[in-house]
Amino acid sequence: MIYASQSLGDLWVWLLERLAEFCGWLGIPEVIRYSVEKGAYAIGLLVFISLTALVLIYMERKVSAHMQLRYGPMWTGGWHGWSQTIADMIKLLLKEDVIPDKADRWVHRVAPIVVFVPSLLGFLVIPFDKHLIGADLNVGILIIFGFSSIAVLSIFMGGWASNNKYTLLGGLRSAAQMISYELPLVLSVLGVIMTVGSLKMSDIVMAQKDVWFLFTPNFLGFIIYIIAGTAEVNRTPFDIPEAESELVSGYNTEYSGLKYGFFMLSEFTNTFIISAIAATFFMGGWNGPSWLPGIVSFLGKTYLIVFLLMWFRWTFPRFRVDRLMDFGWKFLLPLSFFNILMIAVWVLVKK
Amino acid sequence: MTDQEILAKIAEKFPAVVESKPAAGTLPAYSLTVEAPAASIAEVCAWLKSGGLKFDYLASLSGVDLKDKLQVVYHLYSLEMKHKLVLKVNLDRAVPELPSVSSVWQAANWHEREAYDMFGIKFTGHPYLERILTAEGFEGYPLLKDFIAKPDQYD
Amino acid sequence: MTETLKNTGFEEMTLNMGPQHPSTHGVLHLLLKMDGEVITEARPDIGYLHRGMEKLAEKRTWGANIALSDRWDYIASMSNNFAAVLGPEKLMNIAVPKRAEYIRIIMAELNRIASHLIFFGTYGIDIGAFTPFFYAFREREMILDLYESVCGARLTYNYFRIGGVSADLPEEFVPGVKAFIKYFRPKLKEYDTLLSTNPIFMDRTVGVGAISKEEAVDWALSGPNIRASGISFDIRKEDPYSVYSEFDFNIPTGKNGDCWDRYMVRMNEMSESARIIEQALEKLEPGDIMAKVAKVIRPPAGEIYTHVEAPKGELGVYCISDGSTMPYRYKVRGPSFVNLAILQKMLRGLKIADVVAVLGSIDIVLGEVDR
Amino acid sequence: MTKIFKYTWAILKGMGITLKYFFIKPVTVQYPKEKIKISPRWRGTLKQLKNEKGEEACDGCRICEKICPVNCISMEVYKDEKKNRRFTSSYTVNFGRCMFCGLCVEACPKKCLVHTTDFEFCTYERESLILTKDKILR
Repeated sequence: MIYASQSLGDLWVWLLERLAEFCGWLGIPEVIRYSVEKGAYAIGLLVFISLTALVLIYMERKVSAHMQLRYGPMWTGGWHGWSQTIADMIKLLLKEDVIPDKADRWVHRVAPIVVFVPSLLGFLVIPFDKHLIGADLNVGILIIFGFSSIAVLSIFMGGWASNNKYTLLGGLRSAAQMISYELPLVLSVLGVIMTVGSLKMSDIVMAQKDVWFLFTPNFLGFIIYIIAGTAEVNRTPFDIPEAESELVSGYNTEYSGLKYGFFMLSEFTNTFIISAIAATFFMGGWNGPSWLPGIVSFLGKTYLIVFLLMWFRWTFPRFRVDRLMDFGWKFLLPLSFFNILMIAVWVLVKK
Repeated sequence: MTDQEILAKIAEKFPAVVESKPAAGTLPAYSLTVEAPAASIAEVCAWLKSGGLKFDYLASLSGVDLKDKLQVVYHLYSLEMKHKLVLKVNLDRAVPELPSVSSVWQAANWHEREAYDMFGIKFTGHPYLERILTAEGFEGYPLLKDFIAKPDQYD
Repeated sequence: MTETLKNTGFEEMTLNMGPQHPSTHGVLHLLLKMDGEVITEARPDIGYLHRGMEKLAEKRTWGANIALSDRWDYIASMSNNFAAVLGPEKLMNIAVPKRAEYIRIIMAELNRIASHLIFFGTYGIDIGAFTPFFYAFREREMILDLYESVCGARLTYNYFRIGGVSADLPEEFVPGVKAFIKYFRPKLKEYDTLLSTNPIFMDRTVGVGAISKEEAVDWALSGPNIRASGISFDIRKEDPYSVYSEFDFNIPTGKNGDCWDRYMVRMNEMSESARIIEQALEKLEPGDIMAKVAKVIRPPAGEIYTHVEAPKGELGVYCISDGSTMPYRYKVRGPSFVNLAILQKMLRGLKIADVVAVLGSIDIVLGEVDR
Repeated sequence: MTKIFKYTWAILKGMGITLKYFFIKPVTVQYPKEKIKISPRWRGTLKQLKNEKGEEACDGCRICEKICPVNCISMEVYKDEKKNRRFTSSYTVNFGRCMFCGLCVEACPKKCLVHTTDFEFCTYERESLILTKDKILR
């Protein structure tokens, strides 16, 4: 039986058990059972991702609006314009798909897919709840960083293929920025990995059962992670690849319709992934008060980080490209090395 | 420095530069106004800037169409010595040409381009004397009194 | 660097920035030659908003030219009106009543605040901070409401008349302005916290696009741009028009003439303007608002150059009258036009991100550049 | 080191301001639903007044036509011998040209041309911006 106090993860496990029983009863081979199990999870994930993107876009609009003394969308759908993003999605679907005359057509078409798929795959290893994880790999976090570095390629592809000087500059800037901020990002997480001694997501979450890593010496790592993560998803103050006032719209200047939608979607899913990792690594993931379902606690933490990123975005001006590199290489990288050293000492002392 | 002293200093150096008297029936000059010959305007301006008078600030450079002649009017200040001067140059309407002063005051650069654009006054020695405000391929000089505007589709 | 690149066959990239670009403040077209992100040559191309104001003015009566003057620098119309009425008034030797003079000064200074608020907001956007824009516009809206209650328009005021102003202040205006000043002072501090002292903002602006004293004079910059370079040149002090000599105010100046100095000069000017308004409100006494002026204005033949300290700088009007109802020549020396010219020199060697920072800090209005 | 703390403090203070406004009621006016108070001096569309006898007060002096900087007012005038005054047979204002400067209203000697506070006059065709006498005389 399922009780209300039990979490979504337990429900998922219970469902899987029933499925296994059912298959055993019918004599269905293991392969099919396995694919049904994973297929169901994938579909659930897809639905979740699209809902998340919608919610995030709506949230961004509302947060920015209220910080700027506005209301944001208020009319579409009745209550506080809740369906505005849905309407916008439909609009994007129906819009004409323009490919510039001298664009590299094939690359231009592929770029939005290349940007979206890695951000989709990243969701596989995010632990939403106790047993609710697509694949609890023992290299979990590496998968995410591996996929997210593919996004650089796609943004550069988009910038190059559009055959526009602004997009080219945006793509180049993005490549430089994302590669240089990947280092502090990974190094800041390294502190946590050293503390836990495992790359597995579930181990990391379990290690924070009593105290979140946020309240340990890993705090410095958290700050570095948030800064580098903001840069990784190209949000203000690090949004120089898009830099509206300089490069019109950066690498996606020449994109329209569904392809632009993919770029936008991936921006928000990446934001979610970055926030979800922050919640997992530093804020205890689905750990929380016993009366709260794990997924609620996890999503709550994630959205808190998302709000923090939005708060950054609507407060700060933009860095200049060379200062951004300076900041990344000359300040953030040494700081993250120092962080690793500090954590190493701490781990030794604790032992 | 009073107007008379400025005038005396200029007259000492350039006898050809004389005080300009307003035409009969018009108001008296609002500020010290001198007239200079077109050919020597670059030297006069260079001296006005670097000589003892230190007119370092070119406030405005305007072309004027006086029907029988064209005029270029320079409004000068000295930020250091706090005096003003209005310098006028009369030009032949048929061949409106005079040396550019953009090497003396950088500010003259765009002012001269504007005067060229609007009156067709050619400033010899200007680094880039092209039309500045009117559209590419525009014909005629709109601020001349005999310019006739062609009506476009909105008129 | 560039030379070696050229020798090895690399080309410079030409980038057309504008006339359709989010941050060229209208329809400015910048032709940039770039070596990667570094600008090697910049050429501003203007004239997309040219409406032939000077030609139009020759076919309008002196009174109608005030309505036209609203369209020069359309975010500081009161200052334009000021410049447009001073010329004919001096030609006709009209003594403007005291009350009208004070009203004019209140209006012009409120307009300076409004214009600098727009600068503050748009400069934030240029640098990448979107939120200050809305805060600035909230305050500006209050000024516009005050203007609306006086002259019935929010942008093109057409409020000054030759010999006075068009309408007396309504009852709620003076308390409204007092309340606004009281409300506005703390907001300025808030702006400083939000943007002026923000490390990222300072990183973008300090030391960027510095103009030396000599350059500033050579290019005849005016207004906050020349004051940021450390030259205390303000027409309100230098050549006081109207009754500015009666007021006690400081001229904020900068040191280095970089973007941050230009920005700070404007921020400080707002509080100085507030001071002037407070003094003017105290001196405001009941009385006439129009001098006795004939219905048809025919200034005697003659010429005059009058200038006012508009928010952007020295706004000069050189008008020649031939004794008829219309000016013979009406030259407008727009501060934005003159200030913009230095851009071609300043941008050399900067990065493309600095283009918007420098352009924004000069604070141009294309309506005045192109006229 | 102190620099870093100073910077962080400045950044946090800036964030404090945006957070403060996050919880303050927005100042937006939800336009079609609610409207801002418009000053009675608002220079909106033009309106001609009638005199106490109920006939048009305008006697066609053409001052507004002459003073208009953009020539958007045009009228035709005839003289009514019986009443010994002039009337306008047509009075047209082209609001596509009008720039709402208010000079005509100021100049009107009969004070019969006034501004309304109406500011919503958008149409689908340029032609419907040209208002004739029947729409102006109210």
